[in-house]
Amino acid sequence: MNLPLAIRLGSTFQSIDVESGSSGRLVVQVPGESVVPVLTFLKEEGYGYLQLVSCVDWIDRGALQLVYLLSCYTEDEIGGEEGSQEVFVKTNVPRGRASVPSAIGVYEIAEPYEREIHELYGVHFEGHPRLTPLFLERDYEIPPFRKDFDTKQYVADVFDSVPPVKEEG
Amino acid sequence: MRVLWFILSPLIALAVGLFFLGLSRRIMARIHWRYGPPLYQPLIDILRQFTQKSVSHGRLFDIGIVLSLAGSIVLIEFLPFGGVCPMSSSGGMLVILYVMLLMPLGVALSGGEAANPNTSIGISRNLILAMGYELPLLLVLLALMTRYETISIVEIVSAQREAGPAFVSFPLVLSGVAYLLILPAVLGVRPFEVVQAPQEIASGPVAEYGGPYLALVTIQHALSLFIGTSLFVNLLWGGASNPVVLILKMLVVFVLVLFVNASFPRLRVEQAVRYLWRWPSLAALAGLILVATIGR
Amino acid sequence: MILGLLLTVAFGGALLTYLLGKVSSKLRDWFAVLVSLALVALVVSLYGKTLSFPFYEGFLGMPLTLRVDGLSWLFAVSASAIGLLSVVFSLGYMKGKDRTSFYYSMLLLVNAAMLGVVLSGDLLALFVFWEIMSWSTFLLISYNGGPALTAGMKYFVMSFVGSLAMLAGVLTLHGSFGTLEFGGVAAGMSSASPGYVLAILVLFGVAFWTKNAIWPFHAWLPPAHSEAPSPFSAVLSGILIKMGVYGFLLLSFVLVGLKSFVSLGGGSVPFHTVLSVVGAITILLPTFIAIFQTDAKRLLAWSTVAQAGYIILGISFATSLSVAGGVLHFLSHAVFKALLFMVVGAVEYRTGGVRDLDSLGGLIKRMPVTFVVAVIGVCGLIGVPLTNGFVSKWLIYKTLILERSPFLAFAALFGTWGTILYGYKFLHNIFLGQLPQRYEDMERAPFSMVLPMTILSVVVVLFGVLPGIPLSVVDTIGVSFGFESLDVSLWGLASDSGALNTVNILVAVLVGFVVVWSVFRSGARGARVDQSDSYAAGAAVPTDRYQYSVRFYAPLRGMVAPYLKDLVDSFYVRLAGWVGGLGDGLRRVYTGYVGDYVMYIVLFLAALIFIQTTWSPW
Amino acid sequence: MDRNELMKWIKAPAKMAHKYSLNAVYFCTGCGIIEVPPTITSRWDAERFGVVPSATPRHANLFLITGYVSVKTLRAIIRTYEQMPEPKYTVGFGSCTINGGMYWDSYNTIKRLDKYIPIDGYIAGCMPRPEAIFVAVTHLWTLIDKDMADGYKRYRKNYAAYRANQEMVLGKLEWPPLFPKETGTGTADGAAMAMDVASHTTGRTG
Repeated sequence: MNLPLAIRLGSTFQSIDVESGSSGRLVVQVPGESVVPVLTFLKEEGYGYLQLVSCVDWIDRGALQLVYLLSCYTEDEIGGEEGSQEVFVKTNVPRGRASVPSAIGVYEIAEPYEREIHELYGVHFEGHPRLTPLFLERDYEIPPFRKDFDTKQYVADVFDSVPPVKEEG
Repeated sequence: MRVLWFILSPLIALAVGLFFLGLSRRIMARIHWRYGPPLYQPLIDILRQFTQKSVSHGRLFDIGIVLSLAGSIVLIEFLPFGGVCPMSSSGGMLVILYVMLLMPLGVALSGGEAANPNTSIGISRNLILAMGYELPLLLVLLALMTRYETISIVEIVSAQREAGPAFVSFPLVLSGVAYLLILPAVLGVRPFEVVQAPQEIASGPVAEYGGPYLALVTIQHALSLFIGTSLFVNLLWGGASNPVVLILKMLVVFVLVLFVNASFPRLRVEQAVRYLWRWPSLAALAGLILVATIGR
Repeated sequence: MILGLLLTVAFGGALLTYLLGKVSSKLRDWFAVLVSLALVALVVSLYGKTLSFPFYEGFLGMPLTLRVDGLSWLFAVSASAIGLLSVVFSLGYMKGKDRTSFYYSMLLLVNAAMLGVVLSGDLLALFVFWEIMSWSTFLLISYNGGPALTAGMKYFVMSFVGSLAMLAGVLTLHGSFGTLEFGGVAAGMSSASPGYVLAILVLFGVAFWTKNAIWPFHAWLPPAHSEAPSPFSAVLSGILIKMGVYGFLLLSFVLVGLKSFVSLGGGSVPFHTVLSVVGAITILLPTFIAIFQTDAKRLLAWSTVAQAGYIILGISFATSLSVAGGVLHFLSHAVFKALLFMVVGAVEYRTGGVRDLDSLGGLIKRMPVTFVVAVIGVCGLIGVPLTNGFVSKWLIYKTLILERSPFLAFAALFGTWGTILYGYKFLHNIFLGQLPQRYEDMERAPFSMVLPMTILSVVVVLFGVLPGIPLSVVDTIGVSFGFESLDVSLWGLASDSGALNTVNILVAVLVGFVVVWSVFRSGARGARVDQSDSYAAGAAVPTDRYQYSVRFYAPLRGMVAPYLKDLVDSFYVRLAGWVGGLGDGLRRVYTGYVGDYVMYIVLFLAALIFIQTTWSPW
Repeated sequence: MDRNELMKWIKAPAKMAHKYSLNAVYFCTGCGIIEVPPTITSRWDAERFGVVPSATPRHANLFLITGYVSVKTLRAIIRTYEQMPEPKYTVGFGSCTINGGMYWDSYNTIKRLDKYIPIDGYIAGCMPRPEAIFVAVTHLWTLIDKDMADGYKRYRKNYAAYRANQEMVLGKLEWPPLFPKETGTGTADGAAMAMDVASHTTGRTG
């Protein structure tokens, strides 16, 4: 019996709500601690490919939203009537103490994405082998991609304070 | 008169070599459907490189490149230059073969001192490629030396003057074909430009050469173009009675090789050696066997 | 009398060194150097004399005589000179090692045995000294224990087979001619049938080829050289191998005589051409194997096998030029190979026993003198003009080409390019490239090591620039063999079909160098930078990871490696395994029950009776 | 090759040689590099002006900094610039090298490049077309003629200030100073300046 994926998901996990997003995609809202179980469930369902992990800073709601985009390339019908090729898994994390279990156990590919999010958003991923810096050369108190990071002030402090080279003599 | 040639022949060789270099850049540009630099561009490059101040990696780094250029100048003294050969009486073809290995060895020593993997990879490719074209080249030279029963290049040239160029006499036509097939490799031209590949190994052994070092390398490149073509013309096309005819013959051969340069991508080292050890070597071997058995 | 004195000094010195070692190591070291010095002086004083001196009667009723002539003088001088230099070298090398007095006495014993072999006047003395040389070499090869023991055992078994063949040869000669003295044997051999001469040649040849590590019998050399202590492998590779060459020269030109040696074998395939083909194979195969070695001493060992091919090719081609080239190449190879082994010894001494080509590099910054000496040695090995290797190879090539055998010449010439590849790999992986962090503060090689190396490198260049010096000695040897003399001039060969003139080349290279150097110095002069300021695509140079030396000729390896399996060596290993199995099978005969032994005796007696009664072949 | 060109060759051959043989470092620092391939190939052919791409900075005397410079690329640019033999010229493409351009408020790009390495000239345009590059080359010729293209001299003279600025943004550099003598005096105050800024944002050690 291949009940549509949305119903099966709803039945196996309690505190999640599933609705269909644009162009047949499924959007699954998940609480922080049950991200990994949902990902493993979807992986067994055939969504073997994690396209990306990204992060949105909802500063007014005081939350960082992590978005996992999964897709499946097998031919047979997976989800509901026309089969949803992609699934969004979203989870909200408090801005102050942002920490989520790492998805590397399920999808190896998540490693660089999580490193980048850690560097630019300051979200800590438990169980991540190396959360070392990836792009940035310098240290930042407030991770640069957060909305409360004031770039103009930072540029004034760091780059404009560098004196131009005066011509001696 | 001969003493004059001791000084004159390297200078003419340098002039001809630079002319070849400028011509090759011009012809390559024309084939690419663009104007290309003026013919005297290599001269400008050398003058610019001489006045630039670059770094040195140690005394061996300087001595190696100078030794290599001195080796090519000595080699030019051994080559007959249209009717006159400054150093004809001391060793003949064998010394030419051995001094020819002095050039890559000098660059190899100074490149090694530059302590850069690009140079080391370039040098190992240079030696492997040299071993690649050395096999057919040796077979061709041995066929010539056995055919004319001498190890002196001057006698090979004079023997060809009466009996006509070696390229057309029966057993040696195979050796001539083999030598022509490996000439791009001897000159280090495009299909076999694997040693100074700019994209892969930052121009190989010369990656660390700045100002004056680079000038010497450009001069060395010009001289080696001259040596490669003049050796081919002297050995297989009967040399020439006067320098002008020799240079014209060399020009024909060089332009022919340039078209090969323009139409082939760069090979990997093992592909180049696999090619060099297959058809050219078979032709050279057949030529040698024929010469050793029947060709008197 | 001088010969007798020489031998007593040599053998007595070896014994005394061991005893002095008990007293004080300093005294022993200087005594060893003194003895070697005395030997060199004595041998040099014998120049040009041909003496004979029966030094011991009563050995099976035959006198053991010593004899010196042009050929044996050349070998004696080079043996004693290189022996002296290696003793001086091991003063520094052996500091702090155990059993050094045993090492020094063995080294002097090997030196003495070599002099004995070379100066012996008859085949019996030759065989006696040959045996002493063999087992003392075994003791020295297995000096380091562990893998050196198996290498020594492999050497011992192969040279033992050779000695047995030689013993058989000596006995047959004694049986047929009654005397073992060279003159008598030569007289007898000239009247002997070609088949008999061929048999004698093969019998003695097996002994000399195993010692000289010619292609089918070369299996013992690479492990033996790389496991022996470096000063001794300098002697082993430089001189001790060449005792096979001396024996071969003695056999083919003195005993058998030139004319019959050349006309030997079937008309179409004369014996000496077969030998030169074997020589050519010995050049090519080991050269390619040497290219892919990663242990410095093993690379040099394979190169020794290859260079021995040149010598055999030269000698067995049997024209005046080629024999001169072969003997001269023996001399030059002895010099530059001993030099290269000493260089590896110096590097080993300073880096604490490391000789793996993959983990060294950049040592020119810490050991510049050793590098200069190594470059001269490698140039000699390759045969770059103005080194002694070039002169001897030039002679061999010229005669190979002019005597209408271009394929042998091709093998020799192509072998030279292989030599360039492994010669440059040896230099690059040890001395050039990035200096590893751990060798930052390594001091230079000690003076006791640098002195012998500089002397050898001076000899390499001197004989290259003025080849007349060694050529005149080699020419007298050629004349004593019955070849016509070469018109030797101080700086080369002034013969009609292409002369060699090294002074011209020297002048040309020097002038060219001076001109180019002045032009180069006219350009702007840059600052001297260290190895960290090198192009790394905009990044800083990582320490200890910016060196290309592992799998140095990887592209070539893919093409050539399948043909490089050492079939001969694997054959020997299988043979050893088979013999082991045979021995194991025989062991089962001894079951340990007395009853079985009684049964064997009864069966044996029954068989005897049966044969006696029913079948009498006589 | 008219008369006064010939006179120039006779009077100052070295300068002329530097003009007509510009080897450009083939190092894509920013988005402008997309304009360089058409410049050196058939349609526009920079080789007729003597401009040829070279594989290593050691062969080059022209450094084209094409477009914005991120903090990470600055480290490689400084390293490459210091490895080029003197005399060397640098040309900045577009406004990003002048004042940061459209990345003026980005946390990750360098705003005024000539605070860190000397620049001899800028080309306007985001990104300048090949014709603009040729105009720049001819302008560079006139600068060389008038001895105004002296970026490398300025770098040598004020090396202490340049080095201090570089270390202010990039933290400690892994390679020693290019002109140790000049920085002898400079390091003291350079370090002092760096300290107060460092308290605000610590420079990451390389």
